[in-house]
Amino acid sequence: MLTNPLIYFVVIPLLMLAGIGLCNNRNVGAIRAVAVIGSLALLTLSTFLLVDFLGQRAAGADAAMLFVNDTVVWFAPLNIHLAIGVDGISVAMLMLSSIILFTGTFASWKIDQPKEFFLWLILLSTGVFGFFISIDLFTMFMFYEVALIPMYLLIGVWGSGRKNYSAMKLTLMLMGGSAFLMLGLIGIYYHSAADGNLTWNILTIAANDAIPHGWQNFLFPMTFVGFGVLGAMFPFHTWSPDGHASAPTAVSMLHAGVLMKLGGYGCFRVAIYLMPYAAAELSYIFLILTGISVVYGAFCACVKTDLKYINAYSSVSHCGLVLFAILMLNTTAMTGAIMQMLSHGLMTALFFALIGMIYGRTHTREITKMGGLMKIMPFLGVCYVIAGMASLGLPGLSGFVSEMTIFVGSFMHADMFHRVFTIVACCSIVITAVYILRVVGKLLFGPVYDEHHLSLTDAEWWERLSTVTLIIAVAAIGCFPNFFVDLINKTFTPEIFSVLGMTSTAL
Amino acid sequence: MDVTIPILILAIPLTMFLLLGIAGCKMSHRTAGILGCLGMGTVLVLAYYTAAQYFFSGNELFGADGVRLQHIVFNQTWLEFTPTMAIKLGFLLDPISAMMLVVITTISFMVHLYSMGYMRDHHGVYEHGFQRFYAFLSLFSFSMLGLVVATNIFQMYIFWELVGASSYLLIGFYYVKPSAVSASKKAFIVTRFADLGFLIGILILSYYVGNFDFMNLTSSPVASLAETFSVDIAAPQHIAQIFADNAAPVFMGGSVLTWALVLIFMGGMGKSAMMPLHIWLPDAMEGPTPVSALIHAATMVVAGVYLVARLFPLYLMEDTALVIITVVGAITALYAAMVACTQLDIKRVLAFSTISQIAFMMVSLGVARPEHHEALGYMASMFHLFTHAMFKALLFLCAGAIIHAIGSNDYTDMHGLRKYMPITHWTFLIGCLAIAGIIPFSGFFSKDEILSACLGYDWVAYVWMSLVAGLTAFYMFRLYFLIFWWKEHKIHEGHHAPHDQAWTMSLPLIILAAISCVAGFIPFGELVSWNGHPYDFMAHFDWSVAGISLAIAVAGIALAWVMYRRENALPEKFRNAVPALWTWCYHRFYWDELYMFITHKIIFGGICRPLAWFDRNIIDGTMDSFAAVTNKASEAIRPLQSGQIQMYVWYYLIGVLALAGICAACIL
Amino acid sequence: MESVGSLILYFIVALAMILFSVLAVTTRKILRAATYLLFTLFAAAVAYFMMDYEFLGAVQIAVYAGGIVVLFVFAILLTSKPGDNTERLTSRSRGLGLVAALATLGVVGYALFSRCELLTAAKPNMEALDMVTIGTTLMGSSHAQYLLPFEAVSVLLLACIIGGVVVARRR
Amino acid sequence: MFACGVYGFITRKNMIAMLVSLELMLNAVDINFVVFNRYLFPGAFEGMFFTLFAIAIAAAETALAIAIIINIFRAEKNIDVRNLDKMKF
Repeated sequence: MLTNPLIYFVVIPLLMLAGIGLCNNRNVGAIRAVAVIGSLALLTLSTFLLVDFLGQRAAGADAAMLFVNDTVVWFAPLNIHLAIGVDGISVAMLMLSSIILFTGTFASWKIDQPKEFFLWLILLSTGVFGFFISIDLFTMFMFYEVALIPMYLLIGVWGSGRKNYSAMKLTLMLMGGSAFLMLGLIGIYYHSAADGNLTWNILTIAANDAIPHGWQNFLFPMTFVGFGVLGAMFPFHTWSPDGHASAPTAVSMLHAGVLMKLGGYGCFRVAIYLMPYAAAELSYIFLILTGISVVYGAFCACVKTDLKYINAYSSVSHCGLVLFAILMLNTTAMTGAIMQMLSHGLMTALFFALIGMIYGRTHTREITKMGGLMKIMPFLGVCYVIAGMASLGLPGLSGFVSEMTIFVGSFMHADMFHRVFTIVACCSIVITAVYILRVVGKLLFGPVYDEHHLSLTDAEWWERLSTVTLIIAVAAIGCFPNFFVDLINKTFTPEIFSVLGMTSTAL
Repeated sequence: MDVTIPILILAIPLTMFLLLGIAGCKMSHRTAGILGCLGMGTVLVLAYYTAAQYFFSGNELFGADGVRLQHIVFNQTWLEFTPTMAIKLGFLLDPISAMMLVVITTISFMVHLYSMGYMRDHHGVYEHGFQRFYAFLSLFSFSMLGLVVATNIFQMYIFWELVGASSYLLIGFYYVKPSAVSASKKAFIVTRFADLGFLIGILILSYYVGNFDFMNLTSSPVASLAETFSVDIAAPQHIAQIFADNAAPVFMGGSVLTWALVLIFMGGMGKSAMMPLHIWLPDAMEGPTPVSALIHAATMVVAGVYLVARLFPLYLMEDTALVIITVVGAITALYAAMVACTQLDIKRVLAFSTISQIAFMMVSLGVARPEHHEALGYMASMFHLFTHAMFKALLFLCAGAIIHAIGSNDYTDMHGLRKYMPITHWTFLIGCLAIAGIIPFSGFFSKDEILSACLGYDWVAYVWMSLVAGLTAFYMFRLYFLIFWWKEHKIHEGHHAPHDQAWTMSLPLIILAAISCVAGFIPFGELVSWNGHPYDFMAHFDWSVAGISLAIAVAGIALAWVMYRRENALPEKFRNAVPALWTWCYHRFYWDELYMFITHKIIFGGICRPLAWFDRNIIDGTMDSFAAVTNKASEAIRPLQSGQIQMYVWYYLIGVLALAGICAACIL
Repeated sequence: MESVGSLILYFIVALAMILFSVLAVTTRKILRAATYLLFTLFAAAVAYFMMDYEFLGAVQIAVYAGGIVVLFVFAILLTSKPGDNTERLTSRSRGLGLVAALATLGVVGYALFSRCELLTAAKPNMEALDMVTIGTTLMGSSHAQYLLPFEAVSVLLLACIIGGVVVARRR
Repeated sequence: MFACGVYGFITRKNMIAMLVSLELMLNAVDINFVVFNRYLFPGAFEGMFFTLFAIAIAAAETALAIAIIINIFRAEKNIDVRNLDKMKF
């Protein structure tokens, strides 16, 4: 087990936890050092993983998952394993998570009570990494919960505004989702094999393909809604604006950047991957919901005046697009969905980082109370414009490629209904432009609104490092999309889509 | 063909953008300006070389048997959707892209040079953000070049978006000015809305066709030559057949192909400011004047025309689409010309004139049919695009020079400038003559061809467009007389007299004026035609059409001469004679107000706000009420835990008795 | 068949038990209640003797009558003034209590009387329990012997002593 | 006797009186155990021993309860059970 590189995605955060636990409360330097070294190690690890993964793929390893290890049994009576393995999607997600953890560390350079903060933050990321590497449903669910719980404390303690309310709401709604999810997962477990060898292992379940169609129609909504709550699917999205608005910067980054991806990833990995028949049959219900998310979130963002609310609604819109594309059940749209997850993760993290930095200076997030910040803090202003451009889908930045892949993929769907909905979803690009430019125009451009803001300073080095890293990542996806598409595409090996072949035909 | 030069043509502006954008703040203004000009100058030389190679080298890749072919210099897969469907970034050389290379690099270089003088005040101090300005100009040039050499419709869309963004950045260059900010926002959002149509059109087209390549949509490969294609009617006929076989014959009142083409044209309407999506262009004049010259007169706004021209063979398949283009173009042309007659701001007059002239090109494309003079309209449109780019850029740069000298956009502050700014005066006059269509200036030839094409299609179109041409001559000379004649220039106390500008500004004016004088004699039909077959204008030249159009132009000029040469009461009388018409024209037919109403009252007030309210109160309220219900329920059962032991005994007893009762019931 | 004397004794004991228990819960003087309880416990002890469980009867008298009731008396004397009446019961609470008691009685009675054969069964003969049997049963660890519960009860008693001391200790 | 215990436990407010009622109920149950043991299974001693242990535990429980009552009396000057709702949520 220990020779498998994947396990270190969990081991390193645990070591970081121990390291920070040993640090003195007041020794901020040591705490930061542990956090930076650890997240750097994770970043390096994920890069190595990426290279190694591509190397193995190039060498002809065409199994659905690589680095699979299924030897550790946790609880024999229920056949729960610590099963790990990755495919292209997980690799991409791990890469994303480590980048955001790395930048999030820098974004929370000056946080109060750093020891406790980093302890919870890293516990959260342990859950996230664990979730992405596990292929055992139960283990996956456990890591999922590990990722959710620290959020309550992180928002409740370090948040701002109505933090208690938001933290409670967020946790309860996500827990409500988890309840559905748990039900769905247990249902899957009990139908995981026709011959009685029940298993939690995703690969085995997919290979068995034993879940009866009637049960799929019951379990698919369970799991899809369960994960969909975290993916901010309409009408279960309302935790997101409040939660993000109250959360501290790094938590917003990690939450919107990575945690919401758990939802999309879970929908793909569990709901669609294991129950494709139900997905095909019920897709229209969820298409309507996600289609509404896409447009609705964008419209709501148009009239909000709190920066974080705007961004949270835009996340609703963008994450809605992820789920939307997943439901299209064809390779291109799903590739687009994964790209959108990467892209949205990076750019929304960038947004939240910048909002946090601006808030840290002006102490307000109301766009009506700010103006002309471009002149005062050009660096942050330029970064914000770049983030905005990425969000509204400017070619050369990540938003464009992912959205286009989604639209083209979705429009390939043979069914008229799906194509019409694709057009509806397309409309979001205009609305996105409206609210992004509205914010940029009010916040950054125009005359300086508040004389006091004139004395504010531009970004510090750690803030620059954090934002520039994210921008480079966003631009890398935007400029060289085919690299990522290849990485993801190889995941959709014929076995996965053998089932889907009957449901969707790409021209 | 060697790929180095094409790659350099695209790479140099991009590099300049990154260099000036990232490191610009570290270098001096002067260095940045010179770097920008040098970069663009290099691209100019390379583009001229490429175009010359294409048109005159006689290489069989570019033309065989006198037929000009499309040649793909390189085509790199950028984003693969499916094995057959991929966005590629490539470099397509054909008559129109080669012509556009010349146009873009010429104007762009002129603007780069001109801005060296324009973007500084009278004391020679450079404006704040000078490096940024050059960076954005380079970005724009890059995107525009990428747009015209696109090998597939998606590449075009990519650069289409990029030019939109760089236009946004340049219009909002003076970002402290609220009007500039809102103008840039408006420009971006209106064109974005149009791009939505473009995107949907692309999606529909690609859904049936299966890929995005122009070489598949409009041309077929030449058997003997690699990567070389000839435009012919067979390819679009094949596409039309695919649609006929697979798509529903009628979808909401039109065939699916018509819808796709009209939606794509909608993208063009947005960029080219056709009615009703024209409202952004007059506002876009908030940007620095060189930007207006480059983007909003010469290059970006003709992208819509270019798009239709690029897909022209496909449009030929659907007559309805072409008719729609014609009608939209004709209405826009007249509308913009009427509005231009009443505006005070000289840049706005030029903006509406641009709209009107682009509409000319659109109409010309709309009326082009191969059966009539080998689609004369297509050539005429491209020709007019070329000449218009030159003289409109010239007019804008002149206007910029005047604004720079006077410090105001309003012609009421100008008058009688001919004595003070002779170079500007003469070049402006040349520009006006060219746009009015006076022989031998370039506008005459192109406009005359457009009118011939209209006549060949339908006499209504011809009369209509001739009327617009007359109006064009009138409003341009109205502008000219009001700026340079009318009455003596009044110099305010403490101001020095306006004077001609530095050589960096004058040189571009002179060059462009020279081009405007001679460009009409370029044998354009030899170079550009819809299917590559050379076409001799002179053989088809119709003196009656030319004579009439000349007469109309002269009449327009004469009217302007009478009304505006020196101060008199005629304009006032005219205004009082048709007050309603004048007011409507002056207020641009209240389009802005209509849009304001739609966006603010309907979209924001009628959709966004209710939705946000719905979200906070209904959706969120439901979620909160779950919590509230749980809370209430627990409050309700809380008294059960009273701490009174005897109550617990009661519950216990009741429970036991109930259990006993149930058992008894079961046993019995 | 049992002797008439033992039958009469049985009825006397039973009646006394019922009477005193009723009195114990209805009297308003708390000290009297304790006394009635004492009588009830004695009656129960007599019942054990009648069933030939002499040891149990002895334990009943020693522990209950001797220990617990004394504890009660001490507690009562500590917590209330002599002559202090408890509060008068309201008719409502009395009625409710009666309902509950009767319902319980009904259930228990039903359980008993539904097995009528028990009531008429003769008392089977049984060898007298000698102390050796009781001792080995309590201390043995084989089947049906109770070393472990015995030890558990000892530990419990120890815990009670300590707990009682701790709880009652002055702070 | 058991029913009397129930009645007393429910109606009385004095804790000692309640404790008395509790003892009554316990005794009733004890007697039941013994009687059933004696009449149905004369050869076995389970009922008897159970009663034995019950007596021991009852003794312990009473002792503890009385200690608690005395403590409460000290704190409250009152042993009315209705006053004892301070420890609830």
